[in-house]
Amino acid sequence: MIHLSLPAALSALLAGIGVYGVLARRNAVLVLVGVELILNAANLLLVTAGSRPGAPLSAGPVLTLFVITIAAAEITVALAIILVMFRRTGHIDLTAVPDLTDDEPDDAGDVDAEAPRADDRDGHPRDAVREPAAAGEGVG
Amino acid sequence: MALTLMLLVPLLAAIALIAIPGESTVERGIALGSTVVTAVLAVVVVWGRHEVDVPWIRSLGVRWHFGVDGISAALVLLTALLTVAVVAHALSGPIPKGGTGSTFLGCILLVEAGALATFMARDAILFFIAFEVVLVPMWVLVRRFGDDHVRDETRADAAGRFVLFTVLGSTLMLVGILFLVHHQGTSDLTVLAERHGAGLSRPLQVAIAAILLLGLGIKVPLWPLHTWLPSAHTIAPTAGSVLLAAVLLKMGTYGIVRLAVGTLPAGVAQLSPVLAILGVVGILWGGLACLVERDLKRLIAYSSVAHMGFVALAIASGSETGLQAALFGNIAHGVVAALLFFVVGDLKEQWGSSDLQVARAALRDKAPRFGLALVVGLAAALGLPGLVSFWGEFLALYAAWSPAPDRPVALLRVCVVLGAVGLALAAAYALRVARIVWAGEGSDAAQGPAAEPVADSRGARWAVVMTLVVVIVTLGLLPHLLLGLSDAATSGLLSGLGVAP
Amino acid sequence: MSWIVRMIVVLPALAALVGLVTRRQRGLAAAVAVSVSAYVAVLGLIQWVAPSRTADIESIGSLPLGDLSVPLHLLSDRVSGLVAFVVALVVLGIQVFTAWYLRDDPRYGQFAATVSLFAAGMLLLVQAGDLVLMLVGWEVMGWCSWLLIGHDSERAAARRAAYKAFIVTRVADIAMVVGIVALSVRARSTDLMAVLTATGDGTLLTIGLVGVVIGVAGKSGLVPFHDWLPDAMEGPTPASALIHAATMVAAGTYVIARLFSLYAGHDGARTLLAVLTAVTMVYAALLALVQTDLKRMLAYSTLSQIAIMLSALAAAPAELGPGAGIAHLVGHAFFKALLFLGAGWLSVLAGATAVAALRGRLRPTGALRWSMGIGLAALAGVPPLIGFFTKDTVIDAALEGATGGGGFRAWLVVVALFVTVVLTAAYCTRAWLLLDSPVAATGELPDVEPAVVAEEDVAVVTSTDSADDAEVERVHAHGHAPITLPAALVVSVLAALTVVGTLFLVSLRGGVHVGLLSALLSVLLVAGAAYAVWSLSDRGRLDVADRVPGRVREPAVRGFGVDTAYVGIGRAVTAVARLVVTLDRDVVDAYPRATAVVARAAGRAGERSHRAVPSLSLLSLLVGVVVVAVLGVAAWR
Amino acid sequence: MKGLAIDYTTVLPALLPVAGLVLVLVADLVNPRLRRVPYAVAALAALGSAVATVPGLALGGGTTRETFCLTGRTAAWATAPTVDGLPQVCLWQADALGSTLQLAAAFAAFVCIALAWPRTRRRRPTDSTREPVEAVLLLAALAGTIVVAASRDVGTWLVALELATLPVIALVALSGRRAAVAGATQLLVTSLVSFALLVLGVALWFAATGSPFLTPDAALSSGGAFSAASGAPTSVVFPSVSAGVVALATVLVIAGVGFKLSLVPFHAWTPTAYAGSSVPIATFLATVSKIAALAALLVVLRAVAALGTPALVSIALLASLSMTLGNVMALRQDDVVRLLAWSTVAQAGWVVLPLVSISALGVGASATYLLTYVVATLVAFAVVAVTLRDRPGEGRSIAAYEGLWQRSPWRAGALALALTSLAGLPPGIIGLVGKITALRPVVAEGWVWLAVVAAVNAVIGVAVYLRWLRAVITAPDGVAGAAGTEGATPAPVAVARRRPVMVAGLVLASAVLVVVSVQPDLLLRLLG
Amino acid sequence: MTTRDIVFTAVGAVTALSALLSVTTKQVVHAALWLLVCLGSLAGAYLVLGQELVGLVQLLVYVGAIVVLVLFALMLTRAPIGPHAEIDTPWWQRLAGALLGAATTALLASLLLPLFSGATADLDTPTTTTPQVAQAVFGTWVWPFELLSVLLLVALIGAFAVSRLVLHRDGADGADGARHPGTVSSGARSDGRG
Repeated sequence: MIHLSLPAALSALLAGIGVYGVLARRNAVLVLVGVELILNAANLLLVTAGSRPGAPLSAGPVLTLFVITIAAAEITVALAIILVMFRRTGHIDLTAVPDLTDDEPDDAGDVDAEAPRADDRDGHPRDAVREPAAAGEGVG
Repeated sequence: MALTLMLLVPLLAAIALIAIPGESTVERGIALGSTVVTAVLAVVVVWGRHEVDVPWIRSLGVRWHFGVDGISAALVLLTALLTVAVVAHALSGPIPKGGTGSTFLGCILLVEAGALATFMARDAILFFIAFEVVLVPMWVLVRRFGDDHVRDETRADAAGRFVLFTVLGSTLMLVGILFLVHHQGTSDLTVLAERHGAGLSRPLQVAIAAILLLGLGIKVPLWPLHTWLPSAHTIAPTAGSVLLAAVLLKMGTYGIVRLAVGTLPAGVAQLSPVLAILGVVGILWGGLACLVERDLKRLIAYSSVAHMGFVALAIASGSETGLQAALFGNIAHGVVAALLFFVVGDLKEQWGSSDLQVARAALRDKAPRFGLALVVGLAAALGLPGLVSFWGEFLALYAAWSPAPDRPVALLRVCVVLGAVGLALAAAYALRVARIVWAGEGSDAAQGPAAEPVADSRGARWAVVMTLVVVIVTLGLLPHLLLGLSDAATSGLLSGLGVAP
Repeated sequence: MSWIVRMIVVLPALAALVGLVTRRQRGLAAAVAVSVSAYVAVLGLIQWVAPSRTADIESIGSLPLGDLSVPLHLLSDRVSGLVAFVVALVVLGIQVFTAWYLRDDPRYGQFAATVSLFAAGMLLLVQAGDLVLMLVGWEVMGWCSWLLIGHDSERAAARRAAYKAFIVTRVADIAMVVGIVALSVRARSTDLMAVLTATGDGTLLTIGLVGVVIGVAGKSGLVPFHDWLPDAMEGPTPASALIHAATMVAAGTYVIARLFSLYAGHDGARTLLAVLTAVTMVYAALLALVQTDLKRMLAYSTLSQIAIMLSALAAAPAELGPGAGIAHLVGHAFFKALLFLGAGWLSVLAGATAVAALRGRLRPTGALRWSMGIGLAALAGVPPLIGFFTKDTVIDAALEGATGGGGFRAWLVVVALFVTVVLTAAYCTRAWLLLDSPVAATGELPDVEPAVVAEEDVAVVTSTDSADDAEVERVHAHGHAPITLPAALVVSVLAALTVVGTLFLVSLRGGVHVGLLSALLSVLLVAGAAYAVWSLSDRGRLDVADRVPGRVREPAVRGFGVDTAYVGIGRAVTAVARLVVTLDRDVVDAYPRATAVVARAAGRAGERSHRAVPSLSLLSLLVGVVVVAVLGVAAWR
Repeated sequence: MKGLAIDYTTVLPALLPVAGLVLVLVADLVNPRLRRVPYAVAALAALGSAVATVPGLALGGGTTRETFCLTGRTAAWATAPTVDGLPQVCLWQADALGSTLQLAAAFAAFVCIALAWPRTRRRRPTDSTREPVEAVLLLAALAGTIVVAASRDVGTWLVALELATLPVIALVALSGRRAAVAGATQLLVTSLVSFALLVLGVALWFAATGSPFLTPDAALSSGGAFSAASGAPTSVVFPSVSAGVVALATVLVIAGVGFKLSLVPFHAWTPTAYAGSSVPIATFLATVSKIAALAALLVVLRAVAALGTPALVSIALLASLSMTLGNVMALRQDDVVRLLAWSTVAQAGWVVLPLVSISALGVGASATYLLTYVVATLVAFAVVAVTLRDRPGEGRSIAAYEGLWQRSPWRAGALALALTSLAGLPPGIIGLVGKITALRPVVAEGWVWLAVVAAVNAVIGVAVYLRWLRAVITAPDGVAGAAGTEGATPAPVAVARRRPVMVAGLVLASAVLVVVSVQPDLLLRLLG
Repeated sequence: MTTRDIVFTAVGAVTALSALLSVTTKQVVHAALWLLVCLGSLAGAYLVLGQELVGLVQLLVYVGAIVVLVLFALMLTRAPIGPHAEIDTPWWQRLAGALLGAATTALLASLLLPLFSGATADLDTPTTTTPQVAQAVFGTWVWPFELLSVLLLVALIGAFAVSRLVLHRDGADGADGARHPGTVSSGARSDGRG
């Protein structure tokens, strides 16, 4: 016998704390902490609702398990990206204004050597603009 | 069949022209040939009152439903025939700078196709779609082929204004249409007209009519919504100006008659004071602006505002005479504005600008053909009896003086008096133009190239202009040619008996 | 019979069209113009002699306009026959005369065609059995007057005069149009018969009749619309003759005569008409007395005479009908055409129209001298010339009206008429003395003020005295082509008609109706006035007008600054127009521009707030979620 | 599994991408140097998936293709999962609408794969990871999208939605540019928080309805109808005061999915991520992701619709905000990808606009609008991709499109059609029809102010797209003559030779756009 | 108030408190550790609620895997050990966070408490036992479960590819970037080098 309003209240509390955590942290990893708190609030709610009598299909615990697994998957990708961010910018500060200048002349970074020459044949006077790319290619 | 062909011929020709850029005789042949064929088909369609009705977008209940009735017959003819004139005119001179000739002609044809579809659409949503068709080609005409003497931003402004104002109007109109269609359960214009507002409460009618009038009022253009017109007219190439004035503006008034008057009688009646006041303000406003406007094309644009004011006044009267006057005034303004824009466009081509303050040689003796056409056009613009505009304007005043029973008589009568003042203003500005351009006021001060007389109108252009002059005089002398077309339809529309074909 | 009526209207119009096409071939153009007007004159004669008395001659068929009936009928009766004939006759004369007068003018073809169109307009008005057709004719005449007055469009004064004439009349036409609309609404028809027989709605009737009076006042040059008429002398003399003699300015008389049965029952409109005409006839006669230019003097005399015609309609008793007005219209047509054509002839001979330059130039001209004499005498009302009869018919009608209960209105007219008789006789005598007196004066021509026109300005700076200058230029430009026989014949025939034209009016009901007493009185007045002038002018050696103090005369010659008043009104309208343009640009157009500005500013602000800062995007996300959640839950419940 | 009847042909649209994914992995294991094979497999899988959805398109109203059903038979099984008193519930229910969305997703994914098609020239042999990984991630996201459109239970729904989201984040990051990392980061944190909220919403739904199914019956049970209807002793008895909780759940779901739809204020990642990633990935984000989001949203809203047709102020607010901000911002962009990104924001507003009436009409209209948007956006992005290959380095600026009409009329024509479709102007009839469709439910529900806001936004939208279109039809200064005469003919040939697959993708997308523009019913009728 | 209520209250208090600390602490690593406590005690809460399986999975996956990952990440990104003001956002953002967090709690509580008021779960005869859950997972929920496996697979592949990308890029940035400071394209080129 347990009163279900207790876990419900805890769930609400955790969600609120999670929201605060998301907004209070500039460290990307710590933002994840807030996200995890919200997820856990949801999980708790699922479990709570699922432990009411007559809940069908064991949905509460099953969904909780799903969510936990999804969270694991998420965290994996998230941490990989945070690492990329750190390598690329040297910080993981979410309040920093990112440098959006194009560091590549082309999308997808797979310009090959024949494209510029093909364009030359077309006679478009783009040589001046293309110069750096060609230089980069030469170096590479 | 003829009807479908009539829509498809200009459409396909336009697509062909736009897809294959070039300026060879083939493209010219396609353009002229297709317009002529379309015009012939238009005559056939109007004569036989053709109709086509097949399902199109079933899920929206939109049918591919086109037909001609008394209200649209004259407009269909006007559009089809005028496009022939426009194309002939365009082909007999240099294509405006900005792109290939085939694109230019293709856009003209697209406008024609859209306008014809608009005038013939018998389904409210189809009407809206057709209404929108003309926008992009006309935008291209203004944006790309517009006056190349002005800065690019000016062209962008004019073209943007045109398209944005119109889109606002048409989207509002769409909202109105959807309201109407939702509440009536059908988008068939014939059925809607037959319902005659049955089943719609008065406030609802007023609301829908207000949205529709607001939306269409931009296109007409009604008074405070007109500011897109002068710049678009000024910048557009001759073909664009002509189509804009003679065809596109008509879509607004036609829309009001078609969508609002027959289907929402109570709503339109309630709003008729507003319509009348805006119409009269437009008459005076346009007339006054013309008195001091420096640019000739702008001036004609403002005069369009004034003339469409009469049409609005006539519609506001709500009587059959008023509706007849409105439809007649529509056509009249179309023909007259077309003539004026042709003439002024040709002059501008030679002058390099249409600024009235530049002293130039008089047209009267040096270029008598231009002179004649201009004078006839101006005479028509001031509503000279015997020319086509007179009937629309006089009848509009008559109709507004004795409006339908549910209209505010006193207010409308005040409007009539002010509208009549507008006639005097029209005389003042028309003669002002004649005095400067035709009679050569201030021409003594002309220097340099401006003092050289312009080369007179020749060849196909002269034929185009003369044809319009003949039409103006003929319709002025024999107005029942037009009035007879729309007679049965207007009475049907007003009584809710359905629009007789 | 009805085809004659239709032909009377259509033929001149066709002639105009053909004339326009053939304007390069002078001979052809002249032949067409003259022959068609001759033919129309014959048709007019037939109609007059044998009128069909119908009012439902189909023209182009009735217009389908719902509840408004617009049958567009023509009518034919004795009055229309008479007036049509007279008009056609005068037009014929003018066409013949023009063929000589504008022989060297490169725009002769256009001029002749325009005259034909003008005639078509007038004849349409005369034959119209429908208010709309009347309006059509009325406006067509106005338009043609613009073309004719502005014939010499190289000259700024001509351009200005043409503009002024059209605009002033058009302003008055505002009332005309409203009036016609009101009358048609009252009758639910524009058919003349329906309008005349319609009953009910007195307000509409008042609006209609007053509107028409104001419209007529514009075209007929009643005060305060009168000032365009003297300026219209800028047109070539035949144009002046046409406008003044039988057509445009007199058309108002005809229109009101057609509506006379309505006016007869409406005291208010008639009082307005009476006041306007009384003021105009006296005022114009006074100004005519002091004019320094022959044509301008004739123009003022026209104003005065037109007012006399209209005053007949204002004062005549209902049972007498409009005959007196029509009669004077006919009489005036003859002698005024005669006078104008004579003046044109004289100006060619003398090379000027300024009175000072014309002094004594009439004496050696033989037939012209006689013709001018007859014309002036007729104008003055010397028996037995037509002017005497028609004017006295008017006086008699007015007297009858006054004694028959016309009250203030009629008495005002009577008094004004007698004053006008005196003044008319005086200025005619003065003119004759100046033209015919042997003393050759060598007066300096007045300086011509250069016309300065700002293109965008409706108002034009005045230049009063350039009419004579125009003729001088014309004469110098074209050389002294000796008058051709037909042209001279025209003048002579008109002179003859002035003598015997009274016979025309016999058949007209109320046409010639001279009371013995009033006739005697007017003859005495004429004689007295003539004598007075003769003696005051020292038997023609002096210009009697010179006795008028300069500070009065100078402004009088210039029409007492009415032109300035017009210009002022024009300026005011222009100012309003400028205001409108400013408002259009800065207020009405402000919304779209402001929208663009706001959109751009919002875009800038948005750009600043979207710097891809993840933390801020989280903030906006969560704010959004909470707001949306609260809203959603609140709205749901 | 005895209780669950699994019809593999029905789930084929989802299985094929997964199978393709596995195949790619296996192929990569066998030969890590393959570059085109993964893409070929992915393209085939996408195509197959598209074909597999076709039988579902013809379904009439109410009927579905379903599997993983919990039938009455399963209830008889002793420990089997039971849903007492409920009608049959299936974990996969694809009706005409769902199938259409699936088809659209598969088609869009196919075009994206075509656009991302690798170059002829091999790079260094060591660089082998990227193509297989991209192919795997694309297929996974596609699979997620397809599943979510057919899901009817919160479990599948959540997993599928995440499956549609997570790979995309990785895809964005994979392009490796500085901007891409910024975009991926922003996308990541937004998506994580959104997903957490989504889970919270789902939990609330479960708490309120007691049902893990997103069905109308479940929604009704929140009002207590559940227990009343069944009356069985084993039936779940919950407090009946849970409509508010359902409301909150719905709103949270809207917010959570709104992030994927780029609704303001959940949109901030959009321009960064689009601009950072490669064009094919941006295309994927703009099309397949949106389909997934809307499909997910519609699953929930259709369930909620049973509670009546509640007009949601929140949706109205989000829609008007999105339209306005998206358009206003797009008006300022000189980078076409950013412009398209902001246009996506605006279009997302239009997509959810009809949902202010949560009714069959609104749902259908929303899906229709989404499809019109997807088709048009695909073409626009495809043109950008092709142009970018032509003119690397500057193909992203509007200025690069000046004179396109002369250089390459067909491509310009396709772009013009796409832009006019997005603007809702003829000749892009389909866009116009989409606008009509979207406005219809709004008007039907009497949302006048919203309709007026939409009308105003239609105007700004036109301004946005015409800005680009202007460049397309304008000859660049000074080269008008040269480009018109010389450049016009050789260019398209060269283009076609160099990258046939990419062009094929463009042609395919354009063909679809043209066809549905001529006959909009093809697209609209699918929605029943 | 039953025993379970009391136990739950205690565990819940720990959970809430540690959650609060994990979002407020100034030390990065402490935050992760407090999260550990929080998630662990939440597992306890699941146990109290009678969901043993969930509780154990929570311990296994969250505490065992996720938090460790977080810690690794903190270390890889050279998180400073010790109090660091820089880990928090500006005050106004934190204020907004606090307000929004409070609002969230209030909103949820206001809806959930009435929903669950008086509702009890009789945990002595549990409705969902572990075998039941297992059967449900592999019976009813097999479809999402299989999808979940795909998700995990894809997430791993994605994370692997993304992090691999980093390692290459890092070297490239160091080398090419130094040689061509003005040539941004060099970094792009380099990702082609396996």
